[in-house]
Amino acid sequence: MADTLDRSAAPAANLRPFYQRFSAAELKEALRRMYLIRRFEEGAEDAYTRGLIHGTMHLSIGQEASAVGSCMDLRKSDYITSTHRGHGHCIAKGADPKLMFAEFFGKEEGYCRGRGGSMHIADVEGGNLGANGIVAGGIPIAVGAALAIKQQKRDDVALCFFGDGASNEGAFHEALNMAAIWKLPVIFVCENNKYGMSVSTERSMAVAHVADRAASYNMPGQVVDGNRIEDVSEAVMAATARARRGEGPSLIECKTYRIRGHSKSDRNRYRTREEIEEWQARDPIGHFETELVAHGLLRDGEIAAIRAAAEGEIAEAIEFARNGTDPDPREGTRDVYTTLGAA
Amino acid sequence: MADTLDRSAAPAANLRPFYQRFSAAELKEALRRMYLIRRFEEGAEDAYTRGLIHGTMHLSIGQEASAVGSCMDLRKSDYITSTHRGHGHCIAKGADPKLMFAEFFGKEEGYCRGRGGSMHIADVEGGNLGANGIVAGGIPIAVGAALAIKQQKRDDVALCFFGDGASNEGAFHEALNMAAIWKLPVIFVCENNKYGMSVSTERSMAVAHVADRAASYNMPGQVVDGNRIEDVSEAVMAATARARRGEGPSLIECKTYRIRGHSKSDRNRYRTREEIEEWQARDPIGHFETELVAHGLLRDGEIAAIRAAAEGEIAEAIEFARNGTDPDPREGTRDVYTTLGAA
Amino acid sequence: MNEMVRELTYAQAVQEALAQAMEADERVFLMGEDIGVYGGAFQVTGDLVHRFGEDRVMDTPIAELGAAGVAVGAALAGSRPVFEFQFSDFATLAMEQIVNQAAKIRFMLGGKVSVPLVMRFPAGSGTGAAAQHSQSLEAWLAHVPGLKVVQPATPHDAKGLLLAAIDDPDPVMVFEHKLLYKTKGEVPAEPYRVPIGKAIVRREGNDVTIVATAIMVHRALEAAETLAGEGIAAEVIDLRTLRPLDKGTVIESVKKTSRLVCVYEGVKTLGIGAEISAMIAESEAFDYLDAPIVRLGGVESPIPYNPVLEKAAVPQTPDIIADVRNLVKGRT
Amino acid sequence: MNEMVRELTYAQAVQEALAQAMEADERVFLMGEDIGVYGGAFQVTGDLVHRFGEDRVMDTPIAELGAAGVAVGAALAGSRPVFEFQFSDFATLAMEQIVNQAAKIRFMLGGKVSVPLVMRFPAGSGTGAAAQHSQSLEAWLAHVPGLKVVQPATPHDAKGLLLAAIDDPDPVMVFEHKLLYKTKGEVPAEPYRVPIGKAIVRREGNDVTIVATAIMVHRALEAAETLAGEGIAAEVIDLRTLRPLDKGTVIESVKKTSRLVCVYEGVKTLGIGAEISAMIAESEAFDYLDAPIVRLGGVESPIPYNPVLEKAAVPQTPDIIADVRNLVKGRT
Ligand SMILES: Cc1ncc(C[n+]2csc(CCOP(=O)(O)OP(=O)(O)O)c2C)c(N)n1
Ligand SMILES: Cc1ncc(C[n+]2csc(CCOP(=O)(O)OP(=O)(O)O)c2C)c(N)n1
Ligand SMILES: [Mg+2]
Ligand SMILES: [Mg+2]
Repeated sequence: MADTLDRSAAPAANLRPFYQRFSAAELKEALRRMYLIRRFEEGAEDAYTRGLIHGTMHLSIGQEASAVGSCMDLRKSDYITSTHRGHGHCIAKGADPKLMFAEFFGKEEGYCRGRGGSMHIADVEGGNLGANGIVAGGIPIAVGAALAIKQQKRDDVALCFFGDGASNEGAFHEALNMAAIWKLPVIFVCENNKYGMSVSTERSMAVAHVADRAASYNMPGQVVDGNRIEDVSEAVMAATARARRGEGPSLIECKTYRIRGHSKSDRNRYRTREEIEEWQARDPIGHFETELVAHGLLRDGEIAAIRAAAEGEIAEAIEFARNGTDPDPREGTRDVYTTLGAA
Repeated sequence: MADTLDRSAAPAANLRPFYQRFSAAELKEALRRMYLIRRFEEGAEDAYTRGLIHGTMHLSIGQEASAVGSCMDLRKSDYITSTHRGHGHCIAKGADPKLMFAEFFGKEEGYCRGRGGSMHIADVEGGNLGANGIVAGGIPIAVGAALAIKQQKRDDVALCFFGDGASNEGAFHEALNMAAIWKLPVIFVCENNKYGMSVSTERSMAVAHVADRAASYNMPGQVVDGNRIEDVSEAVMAATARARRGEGPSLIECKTYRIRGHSKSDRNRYRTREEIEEWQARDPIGHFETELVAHGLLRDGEIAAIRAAAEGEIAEAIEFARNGTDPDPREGTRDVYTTLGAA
Repeated sequence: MNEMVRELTYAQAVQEALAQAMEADERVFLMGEDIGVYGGAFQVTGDLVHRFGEDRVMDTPIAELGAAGVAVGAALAGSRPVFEFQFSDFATLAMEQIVNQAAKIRFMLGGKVSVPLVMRFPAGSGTGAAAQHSQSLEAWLAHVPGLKVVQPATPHDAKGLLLAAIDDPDPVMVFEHKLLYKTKGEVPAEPYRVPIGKAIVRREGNDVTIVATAIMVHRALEAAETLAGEGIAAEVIDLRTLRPLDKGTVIESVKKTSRLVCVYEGVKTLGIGAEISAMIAESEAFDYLDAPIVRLGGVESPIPYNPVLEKAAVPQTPDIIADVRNLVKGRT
Repeated sequence: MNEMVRELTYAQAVQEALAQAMEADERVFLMGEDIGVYGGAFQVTGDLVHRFGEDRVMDTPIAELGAAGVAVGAALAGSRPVFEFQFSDFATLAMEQIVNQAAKIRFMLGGKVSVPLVMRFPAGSGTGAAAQHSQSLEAWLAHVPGLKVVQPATPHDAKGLLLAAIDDPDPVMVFEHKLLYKTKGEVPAEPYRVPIGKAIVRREGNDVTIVATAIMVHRALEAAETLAGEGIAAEVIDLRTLRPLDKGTVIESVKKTSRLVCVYEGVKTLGIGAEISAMIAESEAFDYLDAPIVRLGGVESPIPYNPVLEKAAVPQTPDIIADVRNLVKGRT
């Protein structure tokens, strides 16, 4: 999104790179997107609870900083690959919540014309190659996109979101190894929210940090506070620059937390209320607001306005989606193939 | 094999653990097995070249020290899992070359009644759960055997052989992670012979040592000279002791070299004659003989005798195999299932 | 049978089989993702972890290939793993261990070992989980010698086939339909076995044979009920085991009815109905056929998210009624 | 056609197609294990790395799942990968990416993207490489909507179908039989396409239709020659594409001959012959059938190592002759 925003504000000295790199307008846009994600998830949850949406969904409330922070420095022509918990990534990369909600509602106007739903939302035009229902399924795909970038001599990058649980899949290992040996422009962003469904990282891996595994591929591995957008963004900026210079991949681990259950069937038996509350107190949106206010970039009144705008946009998106067009049942098998005459 | 041999020789002071742990008889038996492997491979090669054996085979000439060194401290009730390049492992674990050759010749007397051939030789009675045609296929199986050992409260171990190339497979990553989190009694022995078929480790991975990857699982990782049996054996002894104490898995990387081509179709285009000769000069058998002589454990004349005995045993094994029983063609689908009445 | 019989859901029946097997044999243990405190994605393992402990109800990392291999290795070394895939779709990650290892080790080793491994696959569409969480891949595994494949349609069979699978010395793949988990039926309290390899006639009739699997058994029975009102007597066979196939039961029925409709949820092309049809077309029943053999399978498409499209993608009761009616009335 | 036509081996024909596709379109590149300096396990890529460089003839690490995913990602991002599995058996490691991703992405994304990916699978038995290196798994992939599956039997088709596959915007799976690599046939020098989805009648006859795939086409032709001497005129159809199936060609032939034998190397149960048989049994050709439909497929067992057992595990020419003779003479 960076390239579409106001860059006029001169970088102030002594500021950390995050505040040098982004203008006030860009920073406010980032905050707006975090709100948009939060409201999007709440709206989705509400629609689901009221039976308006079927299937399942995985909400990213509490993880807004890693999504937005990771995408702030990306161009439209850069790719991301996303996960089952992908709404935030999609919005962070610039998608239109209207078309996202239309997808949830299974409408023709949706990003996938109602065929994909929550777990497959993609915005290919905007550089989002798609959420993925298969844990770690998107990791090798991101590496492949990076390979294509290199083959086409572009200076774009592919940024790959995945969870802590995904880092135990073989695909993680194979993909990071290939990215490393071929020095591909890919940034691996692990959103470590402490659990893969019900299994904590303590129980699913023997190391403290997913980033420790970067060493197996001779790749820089860095742990950041995933609830602090400035920390996430700076790590990604460095990794992106490295990737664009042709120096290869990086692994960034964002320590964060999912506030909601894994999906709608979760009874939260594997964690304590205290733990959830502790993390709620470290809300990434609240943190960013405090930062912006402290830097004199945001006045108190503006917060309410940004928040209200996000709420309005989501309400509108839901309305748009509800009024969308239902697919024609006779068209179920359209688009299985590109060329006609096939099975 | 250790538990079947003479232990009477008292451990001499100031000797490295290898010479303290094993008696002269045991050490000579180890040398004998190395010769047996060498001659076995040469005999197999010869039989193949003369058209007596069909299919393909992967010879381990030059890798005898890692095979024998790894198995010297194992009991019969300990398991190994092996690879496509598994003849050496099989002999090292105590298999009978007659039944191995019978398998190559596709005979009923063979370890697999002629159904498996070179890539599937197993000696389940002797604790060898089998070679494997799938690269890295045996790694999770070894972890599973170790899990069963733990469940059954035995103090056995599972030792898992695999190659450098196999360490790039997802199965390696997944299996080592599970072994680590469950603290299973398994020893991962990587025989790094510099190539996975034609692809050098420099081209297939970005780290110098497969052992470096142990860190991803918080597991000890150690590099040893795989052509020095005493180095291999000591590392495995330590890992085995650790495993029997319930302290979990270890990864040992044996740096070695395969002198022959990958399989019979290899034209050696990916390496130089010089490289091969360099490694031939570091022959593991020659090295062990020199060691044994230097330690006064072997007289010059004995070498020739051990060698001749190995040659005799292999010649006999081939003869045995050639005279074996051909399977009845009508019995092809026997043993697909254990219970009758099945498909 | 004079044992105690209660109504249980299909999921409860599976859970009861797991519990009874673990009680009876300490070698039996469960592995899978989130089968412990979470109770399983479909709450099949439920509270078993509290009864049997974490060592016998093992949560694995998200690593299907490796975990399947661990199960194979444990089975070879004397344990009796029962492995849960969270969704059958994730079997795609473990085909190496299932097909190259579990199915073939006994044969490759000349019969010197067995691989007593059970795998459970929650399968099928209808939950709105879209293309990667709704597949019916049982035909793949039924194509593989060395595996046995069962697909229970009722709580009774869910328990009895699973207990038979756990007893079995060979790898048995159990396909459970997600939409059936909450359906209820009578289940004896005592442990019992439903034999692997035996189909069952769920309803008798003389006009047409419907061979169905899993949830399609219920839709076929519903259809048969309606058709009976139109004077068409359909015989409904619940296949129950896909490998080895109970050819005799199907052949006998077709010899009686002269007409065959196969109903299954998997993709029509090369789904289990292809095998049933071909098996009949090459059998002695061929001479008895009065009409083409009809297959009603899943459409040739991934499962769509939109609920209307999703439903249209697999056979529903009215589709069965229409096809059977056409077959019986349309021609003779 | 008046182009230059030479004798090439099947492997050379594949190689020529790869070279011509890479020459014509710089987006095309090859990925696989040991396809570079080694030239491929079956020497199919041969010296291409010297002609096109390591960036376009890429050796991958031994990591089938990840590498397949890399190919999918590259295809999504505008490149044209042609992926070689070293043995088709190793597809078991990559089914996730092939089936959940490559086959479904276009559909799941509502038709907004295509996945122009080609995968090549050296398949089949006969090389003494035993159970994990000899499988014929093409029926699995033919069961998957979103994939196209071809299986060329001649050098001519190996080149033409591969070029058509590389042109195709959708994922195309190409099964090549290992025993065919060294067989020779006429191949035009210019690039040409053999259409995906079209079977071909290799020999005409009125008494029986033999539908065969891959190496079985040659065995069927041999059998037909012998049978001709006995007065049985067999029509031999080379299926060439397994998905989408060319139903018309097979139906027309069966309507003419009234008898059908399907010959294929994959395991008989749920192999491609099951689909051919079921397709005919539900088609208008049913009414023309004078005899049961015979399937001659691989035995219900893994492929054994012993060469005599190995040969006995898949159909050989005498088996075809015997089955056809029985069918035609045994009954009417
Ligand atoms: C291959 C595969 N295995 C299992 C699942 C079921 N599943 C969906 S999300 C999930 C947990 C993923 O954990 P993590 O990667 O940490 O992501 P998070 O949900 O925490 O964002 C699981 C087990 C799946 N979708 N795909
Ligand atoms: C899954 C799988 N991929 C590829 C192959 C083909 N193959 C057999 S051995 C081999 C090389 C293995 O390299 P490494 O693990 O280093 O063992 P080495 O041959 O050097 O002993 C390859 C690629 C295979 N058998 N299995
Ligand atoms: Mg997580
Ligand atoms: Mg190697």
